[in-house]
Amino acid sequence: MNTPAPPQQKPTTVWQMYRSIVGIGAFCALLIVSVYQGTSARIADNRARFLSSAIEEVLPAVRSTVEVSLDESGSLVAAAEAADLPAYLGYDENGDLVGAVITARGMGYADNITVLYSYSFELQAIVGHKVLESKETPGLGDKVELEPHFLANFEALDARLNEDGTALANAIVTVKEGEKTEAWQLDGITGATITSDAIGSILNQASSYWLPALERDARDFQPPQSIEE
Amino acid sequence: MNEPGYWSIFLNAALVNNFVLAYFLGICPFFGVSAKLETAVRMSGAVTFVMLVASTCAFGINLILEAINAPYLRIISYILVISSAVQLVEMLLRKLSPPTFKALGIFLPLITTNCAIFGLALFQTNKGYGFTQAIVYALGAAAGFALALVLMAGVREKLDLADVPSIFKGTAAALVVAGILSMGFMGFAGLGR
Amino acid sequence: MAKLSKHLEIGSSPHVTDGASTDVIMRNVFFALLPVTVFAVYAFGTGAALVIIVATASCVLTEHWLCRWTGNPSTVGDWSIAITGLLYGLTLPPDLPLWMVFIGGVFGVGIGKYLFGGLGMNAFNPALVGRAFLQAAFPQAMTHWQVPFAEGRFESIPSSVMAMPFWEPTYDAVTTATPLALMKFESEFAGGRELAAGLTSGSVGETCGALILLGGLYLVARNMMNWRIPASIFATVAVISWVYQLYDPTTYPGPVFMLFSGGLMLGAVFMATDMVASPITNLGCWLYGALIGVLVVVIRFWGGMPEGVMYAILLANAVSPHIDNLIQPRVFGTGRGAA
Amino acid sequence: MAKKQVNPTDEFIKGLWRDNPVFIQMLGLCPALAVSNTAINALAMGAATTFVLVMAGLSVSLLKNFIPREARIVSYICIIATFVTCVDYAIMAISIELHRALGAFIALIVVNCLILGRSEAFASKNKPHIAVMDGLGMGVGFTVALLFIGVVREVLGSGTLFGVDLFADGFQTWTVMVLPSGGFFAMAIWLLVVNWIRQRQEKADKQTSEQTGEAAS
Amino acid sequence: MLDLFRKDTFRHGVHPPEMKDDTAELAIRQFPFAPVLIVPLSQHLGAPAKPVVREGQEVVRGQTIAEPDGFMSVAMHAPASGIVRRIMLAPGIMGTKVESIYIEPYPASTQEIDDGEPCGLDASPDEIITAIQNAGIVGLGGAAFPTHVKLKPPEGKKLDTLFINGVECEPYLTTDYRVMLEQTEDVFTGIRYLLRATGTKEVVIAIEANKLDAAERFRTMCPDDLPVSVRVSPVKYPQGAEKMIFSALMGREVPSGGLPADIGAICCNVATTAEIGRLLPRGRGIQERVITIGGPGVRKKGNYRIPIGTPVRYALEQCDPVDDISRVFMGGPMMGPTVSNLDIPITKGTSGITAFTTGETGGSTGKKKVYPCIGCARCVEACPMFLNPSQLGILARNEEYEQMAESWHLMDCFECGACTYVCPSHIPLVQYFRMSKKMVRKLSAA
Repeated sequence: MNTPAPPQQKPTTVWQMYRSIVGIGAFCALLIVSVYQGTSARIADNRARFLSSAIEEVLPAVRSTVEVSLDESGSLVAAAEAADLPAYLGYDENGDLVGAVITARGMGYADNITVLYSYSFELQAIVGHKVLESKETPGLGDKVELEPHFLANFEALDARLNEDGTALANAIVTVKEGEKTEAWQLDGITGATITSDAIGSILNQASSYWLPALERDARDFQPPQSIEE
Repeated sequence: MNEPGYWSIFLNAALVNNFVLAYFLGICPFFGVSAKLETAVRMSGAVTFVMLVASTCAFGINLILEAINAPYLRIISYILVISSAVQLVEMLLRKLSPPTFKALGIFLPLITTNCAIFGLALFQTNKGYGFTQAIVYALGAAAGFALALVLMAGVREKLDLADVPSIFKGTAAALVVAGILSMGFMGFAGLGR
Repeated sequence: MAKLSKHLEIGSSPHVTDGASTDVIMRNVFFALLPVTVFAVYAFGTGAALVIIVATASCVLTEHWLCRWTGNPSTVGDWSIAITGLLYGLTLPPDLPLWMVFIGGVFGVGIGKYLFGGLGMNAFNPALVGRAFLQAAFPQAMTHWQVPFAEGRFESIPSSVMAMPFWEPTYDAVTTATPLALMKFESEFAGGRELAAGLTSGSVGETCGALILLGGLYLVARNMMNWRIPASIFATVAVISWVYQLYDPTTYPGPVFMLFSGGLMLGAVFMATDMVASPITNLGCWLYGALIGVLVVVIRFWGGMPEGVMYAILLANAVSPHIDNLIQPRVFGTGRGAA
Repeated sequence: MAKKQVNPTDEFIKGLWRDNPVFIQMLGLCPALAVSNTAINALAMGAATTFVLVMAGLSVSLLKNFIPREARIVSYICIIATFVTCVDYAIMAISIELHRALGAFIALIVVNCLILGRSEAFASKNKPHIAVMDGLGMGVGFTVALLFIGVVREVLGSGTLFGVDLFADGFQTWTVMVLPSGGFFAMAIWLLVVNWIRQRQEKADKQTSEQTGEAAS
Repeated sequence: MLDLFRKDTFRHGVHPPEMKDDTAELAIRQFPFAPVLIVPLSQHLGAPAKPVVREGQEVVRGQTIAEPDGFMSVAMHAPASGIVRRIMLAPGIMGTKVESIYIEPYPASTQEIDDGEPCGLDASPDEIITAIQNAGIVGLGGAAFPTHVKLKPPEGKKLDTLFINGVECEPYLTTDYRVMLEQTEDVFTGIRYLLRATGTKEVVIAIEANKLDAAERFRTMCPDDLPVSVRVSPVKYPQGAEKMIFSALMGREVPSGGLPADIGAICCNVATTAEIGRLLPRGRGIQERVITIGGPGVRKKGNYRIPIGTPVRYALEQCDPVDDISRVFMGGPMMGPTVSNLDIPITKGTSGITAFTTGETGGSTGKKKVYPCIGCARCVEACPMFLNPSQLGILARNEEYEQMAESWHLMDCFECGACTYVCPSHIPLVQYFRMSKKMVRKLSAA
């Protein structure tokens, strides 16, 4: 009703096309790049804060971390670039190694679960975990973060290596609720069996990958200069 | 560490985390064309096709973007490249196979800038899938989309003939059916392990 | 003659019917469920009785009220809603809080039946819609099982049943695991006799396979149920599980266990056969049953849930319109019949 | 009836109810369902979408004489994608947690048919200040709709509102509400309410028009 | 081997109570003349006949009073000697008015009949066919399709089997049964005429298992030179439909939308055959027919040879109707159309008059509460045409007529009513289909 009659369409010249596309492209590029530049510092800051708060949750003693990775021969090196599932060595305020923080992922009930967990060199045990990402059924699957008796598993979940230090001495497994008999067993959650099982197998898998190298190399590991504060 | 197998990727995308019923992606065409079975089937074909194109494009662009270290260009380049690739394919299709174009063509403009397609591109990048994995993922997503669409169409065709209360006609009915289907799909949880 | 001068009725042929009536069929289905109900109350006590009563009442009242509210005559009289209510009650755990029972009933009937246009048009089985909603909404409460034949089950009401609306229930009864959960997570298989006789734990009405079968046989004998659907489900489930058992008997249970555990019996006999949501042709029914069977086995063996019957039937309900479209009776004088 | 003059306030108001993007036009359902599991997410998503709507509307309206008709769609997509990228980074700069919660759906604003639709149908034909008001109205309407859904889902699904515990301990949460199916149901129930109100309005309108008609005759 | 298990019947169908015991043993009796006889000019499918008498003209019983108007038409004969009072529109069974000849019989009108030109068995097929047309013979089973039209198959179709339909599957009706018992010879004569007219080589007499003595009678009395076999089918409705007979006894189905001639078959009602055998040698036309007047609404039930044109009211009055008579229909209860006006005449297609009382119809379709379709599939199990009445019913309610015809074979329905009979929800399915078929015809004509 209130739209005016369509104006006479003038044929668009090539120049107009170029002008508009290049113009808009330039405008967009300018905007994106400036926003990226303007926010990148804060984003990096945010990320670091997020990571350190997560690490603090699983390994409170840590004051600084360094990201590490395994090279082709399986020995510990400083990470060259940000990994999808990074692992960190954690140092206390004196710069002494207190533990490692490992990100691990595995299939849960509905989708991947990503967890961050901490390993204490002193206890040779897993001492904390935090679920970073999960699509588990709320109310059931998220019990692995809330259920006290499940969290009690992480006072010291035995993750000792075997004698030659190549593998875990005892595989970490989840058992039925109330049937935990050994230190390397996870006391499961009735009603969230799959999720608690998944946590067990994720820990087991990631530990088998990281722990031999960590135990062997971490103590002698020379952190590169730039230790994140 | 543990790379998911192809079968697991497929099942996850198709059933467990169905694009429509679990991620709400592609809801607009889902409600728009699910009223009749025939259009639903043809739409599914078109979506499968575009998803494959988009998956391939996204994989390629991501390689380039990582090479030049410009993640901030991801959104704009994905959307531009995917929509132009689909248009190119559309033109090719019109030239090479007019019958296919006739069957699928009218749906192509509808889905070039569709959240299911774009979401697929983003998710496969976020999950860090390789090329074959990305293709399997696209196939799974398309199969899931088609399944949801076709199931929906059957129920809605039946609903068309029912004495549905007037406030329930149209999208409200479609939403409820989608909700019930979504509950049904919860049964598949845990399959893609 | 005077007697021929009065007005005659007009009505087109046929002027006779065989006397069958929908409400009679529905009433019979209801009666066929009664033995199962009585056994359920006997096995699980007052809690189960309250759950069943509230479930039935919530469904019936919801339908009645919705009809009234929209100014239509109440359709409670056709008995279909009573079946829905009773079936719904039979699929719930015996110590489910009554307020949850009520909410599921209202949801199942309101959303799953009424909005679809009432009896005859509900694409999904309303009892299962209600149950699926509860399963999704209150997963803990819906997977909380009571020991059957517990001491003193008639003397007291389980505290969880009387939980305050919207508040988490507290449980006082001893909990146990269903045979399916034991199968899934412990690889323990209950014996066939135990399962058939209803000595195991589970939903209120799903435990006693023998009585369910009896009810089913009664309905089949009275031609009030399509026997092909349960037959097809049983056959599919039995064959697949038998093959897998041969392959790996420690992980996969055998056919007897699969048939009599969980809600398979109740689902196959009373829910999959819901005439409205199942296909109309016999071949269609075979296919529909096979689909349910396959889905049940897939979900039970490889899915995350121990039980899959509910999901299998809901999904098959959604497929049923397609089966009806694809599998049509071959019209006389067409196809191979045409000379 | 026919108002020739376009009033910016009207353009703002119509997005709230008469042309509500979610409940009436059924646009942007994907984010409306996906990120409405908590009120905070709904609000953030609504704000982000509103921002993009307004900025895209403004830009398109300003550039409408500069953009030739043939390059229209691609230019619009380009502009929208730019602003979405900006929002994406802005949210990351504000809070990583929020960015995690919204996930890919921030990026998916770019394919929200609402934005392209408004740009093409409205902004490209109207003056900047009116386009901004329209974008703002649509955006606020979208946000309000998301918030409605989000509040229901959060209160029932988590027992909280904007992250604040509403009930005493022991409230039984309705898990289904934070699941996908709960999204469908919550939206469907709001839609039923909206349809019901609209039908009553129509009936009332008809009655009043009949009455006035009778009075006139 | 399979033949051992093959029953001579069709698939699906229903088993309504037969209700034939009241009249089955009652021999055919002559019915008196009504004070006025109304002979409609269109008692058959096709073009109405052309009257050849004037108002006020005197006619003799058996005299031709109307001539066929074209091939799809048959002649009419005076049912009684008397005076043509009127030629005007009279109410017909379908509620529409049809041109009719009102004849007032002389009080002293005898049963004497005016014989015409006889047609012998030595006549050529075409002569026999013309004679049948001029004798006014139509299908007496109820459809009233002109018999001579059936005998002339379309070019290129060859007929090889002649079926004589003595199934009479409608409850209450016993006319065909009585005709078979009492006019056995006429039936054989009729068969000879039909064989000569059509050139078929084989004759099958189809009978249901509740009329075994008729079958026995045919078997024993059959002349040796006739290629007749008598086949007995189990009792089932609608066995009497010709498509069902072919499928039951030949194992062949008439193609959808096709003719019996497409499978080389032709079917004639046994009463029609008997009339051919009775009338042709004497050169007469149909001026009366055998009907069953029965049902709980009348006390003097029986099988009567009744003059065409007798008003239903007169017929009922003669049979002592009961007080609470509530519904009267022509033919049997499965397919018989209701009589809304008792002044309509009995025509050639009327195989019976059945009267129901309130006790009967109170429990009948019209009064019962209609429930929604619950998809119980009983109608699918009943439909002899293998249609899906459930789906068709839902579509009919939504007025999706085109979809019904195109995707769900609505036009194949021959309205046997089996679906309505079994429907537990009391949905008037066949009633819907009749209406829908009309709508489809209207739509396709438009």
